[in-house]
Amino acid sequence: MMARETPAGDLRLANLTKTFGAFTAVDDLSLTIPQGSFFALLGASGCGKTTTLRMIAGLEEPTSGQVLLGDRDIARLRPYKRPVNTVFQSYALFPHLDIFENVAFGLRRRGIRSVDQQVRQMLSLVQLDGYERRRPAQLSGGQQQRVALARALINHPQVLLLDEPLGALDLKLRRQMQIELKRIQTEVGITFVHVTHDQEEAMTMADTVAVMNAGRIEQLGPPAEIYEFPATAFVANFLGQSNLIAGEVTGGNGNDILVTAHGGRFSVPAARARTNRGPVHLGVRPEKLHLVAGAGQVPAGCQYLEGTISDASYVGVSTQYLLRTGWGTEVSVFVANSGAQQRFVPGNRAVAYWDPRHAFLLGRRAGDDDRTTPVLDEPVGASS
Amino acid sequence: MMARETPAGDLRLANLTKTFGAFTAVDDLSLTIPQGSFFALLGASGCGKTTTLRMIAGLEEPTSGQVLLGDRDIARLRPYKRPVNTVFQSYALFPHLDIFENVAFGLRRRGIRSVDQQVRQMLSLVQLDGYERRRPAQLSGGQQQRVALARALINHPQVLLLDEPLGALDLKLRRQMQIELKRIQTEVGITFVHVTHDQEEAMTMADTVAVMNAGRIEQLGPPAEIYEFPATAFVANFLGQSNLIAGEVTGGNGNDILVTAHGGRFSVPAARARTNRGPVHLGVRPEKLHLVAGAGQVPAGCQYLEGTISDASYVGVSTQYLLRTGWGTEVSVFVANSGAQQRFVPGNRAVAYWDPRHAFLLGRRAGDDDRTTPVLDEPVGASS
Amino acid sequence: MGVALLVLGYLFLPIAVVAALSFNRPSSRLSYDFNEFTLDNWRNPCATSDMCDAVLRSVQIGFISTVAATALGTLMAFALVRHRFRGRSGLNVLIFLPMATPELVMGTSLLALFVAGGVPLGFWTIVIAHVMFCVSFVVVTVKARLAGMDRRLEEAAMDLYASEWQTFRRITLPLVLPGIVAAALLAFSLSFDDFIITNFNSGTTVTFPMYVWGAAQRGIPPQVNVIGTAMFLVALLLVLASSLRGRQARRAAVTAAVPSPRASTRS
Amino acid sequence: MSALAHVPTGSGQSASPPPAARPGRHRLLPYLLLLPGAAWLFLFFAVPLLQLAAASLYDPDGSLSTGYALTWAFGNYPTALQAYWPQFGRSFLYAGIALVLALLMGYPLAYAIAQKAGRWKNLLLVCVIAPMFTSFLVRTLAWKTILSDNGWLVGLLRDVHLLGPDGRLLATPVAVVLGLTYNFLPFLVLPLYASLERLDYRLLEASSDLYASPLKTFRRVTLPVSMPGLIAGTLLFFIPATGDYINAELLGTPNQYMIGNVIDSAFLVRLDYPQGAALSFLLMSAILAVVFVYLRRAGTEEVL
Amino acid sequence: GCGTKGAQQTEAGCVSEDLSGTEKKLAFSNWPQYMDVDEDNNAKRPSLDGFVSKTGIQVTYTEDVNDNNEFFGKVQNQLAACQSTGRDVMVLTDWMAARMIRLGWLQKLDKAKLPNVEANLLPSLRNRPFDVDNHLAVPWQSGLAGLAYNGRVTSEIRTVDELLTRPDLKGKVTALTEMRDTMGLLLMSNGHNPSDFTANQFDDALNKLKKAVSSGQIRRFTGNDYAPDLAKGDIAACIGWSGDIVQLGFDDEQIKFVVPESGATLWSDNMLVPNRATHKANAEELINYYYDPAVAAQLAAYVNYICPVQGAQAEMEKIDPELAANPLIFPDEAMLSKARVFMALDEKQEREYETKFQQVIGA
Ligand SMILES: Nc1ncnc2c1ncn2[C@@H]1O[C@H](COP(=O)(O)OP(=O)(O)OP(=O)(O)O)[C@@H](O)[C@H]1O
Ligand SMILES: Nc1ncnc2c1ncn2[C@@H]1O[C@H](COP(=O)(O)OP(=O)(O)OP(=O)(O)O)[C@@H](O)[C@H]1O
Ligand SMILES: [Mg+2]
Ligand SMILES: [Mg+2]
Repeated sequence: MMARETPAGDLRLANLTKTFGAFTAVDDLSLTIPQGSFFALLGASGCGKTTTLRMIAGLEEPTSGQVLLGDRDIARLRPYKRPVNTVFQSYALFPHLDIFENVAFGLRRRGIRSVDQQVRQMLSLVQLDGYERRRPAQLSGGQQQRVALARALINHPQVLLLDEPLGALDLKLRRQMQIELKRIQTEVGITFVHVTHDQEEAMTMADTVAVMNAGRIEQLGPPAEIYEFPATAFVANFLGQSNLIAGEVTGGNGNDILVTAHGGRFSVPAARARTNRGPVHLGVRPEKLHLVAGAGQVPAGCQYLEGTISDASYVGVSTQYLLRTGWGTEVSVFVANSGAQQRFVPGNRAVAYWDPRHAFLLGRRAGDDDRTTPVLDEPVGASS
Repeated sequence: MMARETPAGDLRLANLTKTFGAFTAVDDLSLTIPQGSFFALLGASGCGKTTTLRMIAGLEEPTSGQVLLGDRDIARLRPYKRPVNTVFQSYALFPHLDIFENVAFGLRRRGIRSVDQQVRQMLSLVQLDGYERRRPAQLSGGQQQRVALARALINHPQVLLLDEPLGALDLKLRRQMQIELKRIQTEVGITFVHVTHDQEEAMTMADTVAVMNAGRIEQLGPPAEIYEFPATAFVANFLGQSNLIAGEVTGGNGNDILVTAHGGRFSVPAARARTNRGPVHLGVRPEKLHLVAGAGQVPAGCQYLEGTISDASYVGVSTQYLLRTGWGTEVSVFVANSGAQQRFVPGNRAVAYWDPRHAFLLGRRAGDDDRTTPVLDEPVGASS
Repeated sequence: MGVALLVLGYLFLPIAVVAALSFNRPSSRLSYDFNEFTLDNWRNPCATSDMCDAVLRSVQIGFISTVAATALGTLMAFALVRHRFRGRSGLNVLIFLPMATPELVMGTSLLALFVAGGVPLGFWTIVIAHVMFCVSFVVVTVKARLAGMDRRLEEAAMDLYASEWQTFRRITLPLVLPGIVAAALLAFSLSFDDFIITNFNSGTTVTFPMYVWGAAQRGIPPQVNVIGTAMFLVALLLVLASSLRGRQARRAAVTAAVPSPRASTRS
Repeated sequence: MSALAHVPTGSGQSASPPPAARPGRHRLLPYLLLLPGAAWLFLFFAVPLLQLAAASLYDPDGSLSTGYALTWAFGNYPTALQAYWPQFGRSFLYAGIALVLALLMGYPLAYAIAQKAGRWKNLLLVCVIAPMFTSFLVRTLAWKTILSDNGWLVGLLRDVHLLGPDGRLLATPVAVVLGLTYNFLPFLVLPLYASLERLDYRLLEASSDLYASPLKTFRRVTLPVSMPGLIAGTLLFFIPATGDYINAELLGTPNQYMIGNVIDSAFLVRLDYPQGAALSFLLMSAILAVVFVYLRRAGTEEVL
Repeated sequence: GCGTKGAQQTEAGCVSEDLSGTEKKLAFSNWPQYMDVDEDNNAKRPSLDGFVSKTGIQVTYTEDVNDNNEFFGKVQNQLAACQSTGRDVMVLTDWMAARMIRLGWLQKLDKAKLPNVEANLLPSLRNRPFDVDNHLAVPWQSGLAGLAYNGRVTSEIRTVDELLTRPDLKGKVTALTEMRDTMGLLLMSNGHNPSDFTANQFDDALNKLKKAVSSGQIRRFTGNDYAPDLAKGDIAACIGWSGDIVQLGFDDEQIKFVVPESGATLWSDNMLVPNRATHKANAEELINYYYDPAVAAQLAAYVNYICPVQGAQAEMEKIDPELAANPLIFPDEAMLSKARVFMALDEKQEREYETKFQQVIGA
């Protein structure tokens, strides 16, 4: 039925487009996912991630473009002929079958007789031993999601598509499942295409991360690279948070680019600049900012902003501060709760400093102002 | 139909129990949620969170126990008579109605004629302007979830039950929605009961967090309190991560309790100990551990472990290290990527130190060994 | 639920009369009143051998036509719900019309066709006729179920290596089954109970309704009531037995005690 | 009736259009699925019906012994209609009233079976259909016994003065409508059951959570979601009930005769084939017209 | 050619083959419960079994005649096309027999093979207008259509006019859908002769009926189903058939049959051999067998209609003297003199009268 044994080769999407009526869900998407790699797809809600996966699985016919597995164009192959399995975002468990039969489904369809052991093993992997004979309706949300996971994993396909496979699980279980997924992926050499909203998940598990926006890929690369040096303001604020300060390039001295923003003068290494002229955003990640009480405490070679603490919010691992600058915008600062740091309370004056080597420079449309990831006390309303 | 105008008072669950056949999903649950507070319910998948919410909403009849709103026992009130709305984990959008009508449903049922403005406002709040006339099946997963949210929010009930209302949203949108939720909650004074797997969400939004385990509440209190001083090993590892080192209490000197573990001697302030005798777990959170190259660099008054770095994983904001100790277990250490820290690579010898005031002491069943939240390279299998 | 029980009562009312009369020793062949209690009718249910033959024949015809009509109708329903194709509207009229056509008209015109084609009348012409008028009912019933079935489940099956046929067999069919069962029940009752069309196309074959109809001309033998009651009871017992067996099997299989789903939901 | 498939109800996926035809043999698939059934209907229904269509245009002066000539006598139609319009009206009236009654009874029943019956579902389902296994005539005779002038029911109604001392049920429109309701009720219940069985109880929960009383939940959620079944059921009930004549004959009097009785007599007693055929086609087109109006009103985007 | 050909057949145009010589078989279609059945074993039909054992001819007996019109509908296509209906003998009422004779659909019987019929057929059933030579239709049973009433519910009635006008019977009266039976009685009540009447006379009679219908005097027009209603008392009086009333009378002597003073209609059901039946000789043997008085008595004892066989009464004395004395089974001269057979109608008359009649009875 399908050549499961021969390695499939890389998964390539070539100019893949999908429109629903006048609406373009996936827009001329091209990318290559090397065989056996772990590929994470990130993007805002409704940007076309599920649609992309569905086209790879054969459940949605591309409006145009190709899906290639190795050299084979599989875009017109029936779903059951593709060595591809999916963990569906909506689970799509078979309501009339019990959990055991749900998980055994793929094996049975491939004519495998003795599925018992494999199924039990898989159920115990997702920690659902003893639930074999329940119906999906008798499970909690997270349990259902785990069944969906087991049902796809058991088939050891060449490409596994995971559409938020762990979204309904608590952190602890999610970590355990991540470990399992990673283990299976490296052991068996399956190509994973993983949609997730959990950034940490994407960062730790993926070889390559692609950030999608409105049907297109905005940036693609190893997670650390994307995080450390985002290509666009969207990526900078979508993957983690960034403080983007609106400024203008005023010159450069070979290695550094000089930027004026809100009257202050800053510099960024040329290697960390996406542009070297015109209006720019000077970006610094909140965890790269350090808080001290006064400018005097700023180490040499660092640059800084002064302001008033407007909010402090405790999130366990760290405390997130907001520093209101002289020109009214707020800057976000993360301070790890490692026990050693000084505590600030709203109203305190403070200085946030950073090492210029941790800043980055992005092009800016004239008119755009500062951008900071919003925080809890500041309503945002409808603008995205 | 219902007294929406009079304040409802606190929501109290008294000895609430729900069994499905022989299986007890919620086990003698009692708690009080003050009016207008933001209450977060955390717990492992399948521990009974959804079931609890369903009993509050009136969709599941308690096997025994009471649900009181103010002084009124509403446990036997029909769902539509309760001033309670729910954002369902499964969304439960009406497939035959378009988005607009889905959101308008509650208002219309209460006989409100001119819903137009309110609905549009709510849709723009969840960033779905222009989607009014679509059917739920034509939306992405996250968009559907936002409709479910809007559909419940628009009613401004006295109690709003949110069952993972933001689980399918990307981080950025999730933050924005969190802000909205928090704003609505404080403005209107609704009591929120919020189930979430996003710890940061629980920590930042909630006034009170309850950690559920197998149908029972394990610990309940303000988020920082629970995080800093967990009551049980389950909570310590469920909310955030903890390194729990198995040891024995060997004595105490009034203010401090002395513990011997794996040959080392440690101390913990008595105020941070849940027990003062017998087998214990000495707990330290990974972010409270600091890595240095040698014992010489450990500040005075701090305690430390020595070992070998066995894993370093980059997660953007921070890097997570694993330190393999002399006795073979691993300790997790988070180091913020603030740019100032020293980098370690696997194989390096290192010392992890902490301030005893950041440690805590929990009772331990004899026989239990160290516990660390698992990390990616270490398969865990079926044991939970 | 209360209303439902009342309605069931309404449905059973005549059956109760029939059941009572099955224990009747009628005062004369023409009387349809309760006269005297007797078990004779039940002891000797075949008033005449003809009657039992007729019942048997009706059951056979019912089964064959039900299977055939259900199969044909289900296929058509699938095509109509799942595919766009040319000639759809014409086909829909074709499916609709038999229901709107007086039975007499169908009976006579079909007879004319058989006579013109020189087809000998009998068992199989009855089957042909029954399949013909049952198909429409099956199509409409199955379509009602099929409309709005969750396509995602079929997609999931396909994704899990189930070919079109397997998807149909393992997922679609079980999910549409309540509709198909309803349609089959409808078809069987239509076939089993049909008199007019059957009468025209039966040749010298006699089915149970034909027998009853004829018997009614000269007074109904009480055994007809026995057969009526028995058919009713047999149907109930078959279902009861199968559902009890299913329950036992399920019990045996369940290791952990698992209750029935949403046992406690109210409406 | 493809309309049914596109009633904007049912669970989500139905709203999306059917997938585009796949290449190769899959384009043929619908035709393959349709072929056996359509061929059957064509051969054994449409072809004979054509013959009947011709018969409706025969010279009305023909006779059995001399034969009929096809004179395109369209006049047969107005003649027939003029002579028998009261029976036409009565057919639709009775079937309509019976339909309303049947809906009032059948919907709760179908709902209870689909949603409340649990594992007794199949048993109850068969309970609905099993009365049909006792012969039609036997059932109707049983009704005659129940409704008999000297029966307990009439006695009871007379005692509570719902019926005058000389009042009766048998041989009145009431009995005919009752008979129609009874005999076609399963046709309504079964498709309804089939579509209600699929109703996701979570939607009902969501509705009651959003302040809809059971009645409003029914009106706003249950009813629209079960629309395909409701439409199918009403059609399966209404169409045969309109053409029925046996209930009128056995439970009514000549003053209750419906169009079916007339057609019956035209074909069998009076041997006026052109008129019988014309009446049949009038009936069919009237029913189709009513059905299409109904389907449009029911909110289907596409009729046929 | 469009349209249909005439259904009329001629002896020369539609020739039937007789295979009786080689096939000892016979297909016999009759009305239900029109054949004696063994009290103890319902599967046995003594008189028919007697025929089988006597002649060795295997009879396929089918009770598939429920209604003349319906049955006509069933077989007309075949007979019109000169095809076999699969039946060798069928029993139909006289007027239907007349129609079939008119259409040329029946085979002539060989009188030489019917000595019993020649000898024993009741005189009043000989030389009927539609079969003057007695070679196409031989009565199986016959009966009277007259008045019947339930003495528990109403007082005796004697005339048709009483039935149609007496106020205490309002809404409790039924008449027969069989036009010849109902109209025969009405014609006679007007003093006309149903064996020979004019269109005007028919209209007069029909008007009388119409009045009774619109006044609500007549509740329904029925087939046989009036009998249980009469027994129950739902209807008080009706136009009915003698055989039914005899049966009802067995257990309720208050139910009585009345031959109206103006006269009753005499009808008969006849054995007919249709065209293309392939066992005519076997059929003749059967017909002849049933005209043996002993066999006829056996049959009459069960069926209770008027026995058309002379001499059966004497045989009946041996079986059941009470039945032998029943004038509704073995009518006396006085009664038979009041009985009339409805006249044979041609096709046009038949259509015209039926249409008028049907309009009055509602369809
Ligand atoms: N109808 C039912 N029949 C039997 N067991 C059930 C039923 N509904 C839920 N359960 C069981 O009850 C337990 C609690 O379910 P619940 O839905 O409350 O979990 P939860 O805490 O919401 O989990 P999750 O985070 O995965 O959604 C689960 O183990 C589940 O399997
Ligand atoms: N059947 C459809 N008809 C019309 N529009 C559709 C349909 N399915 C999806 N869309 C639209 O296409 C866009 C992409 O949908 P998709 O499901 O791929 O999003 P996604 O990236 O998976 O989002 P999420 O993270 O919320 O699941 C969405 O805006 C959605 O509204
Ligand atoms: Mg998605
Ligand atoms: Mg849940």
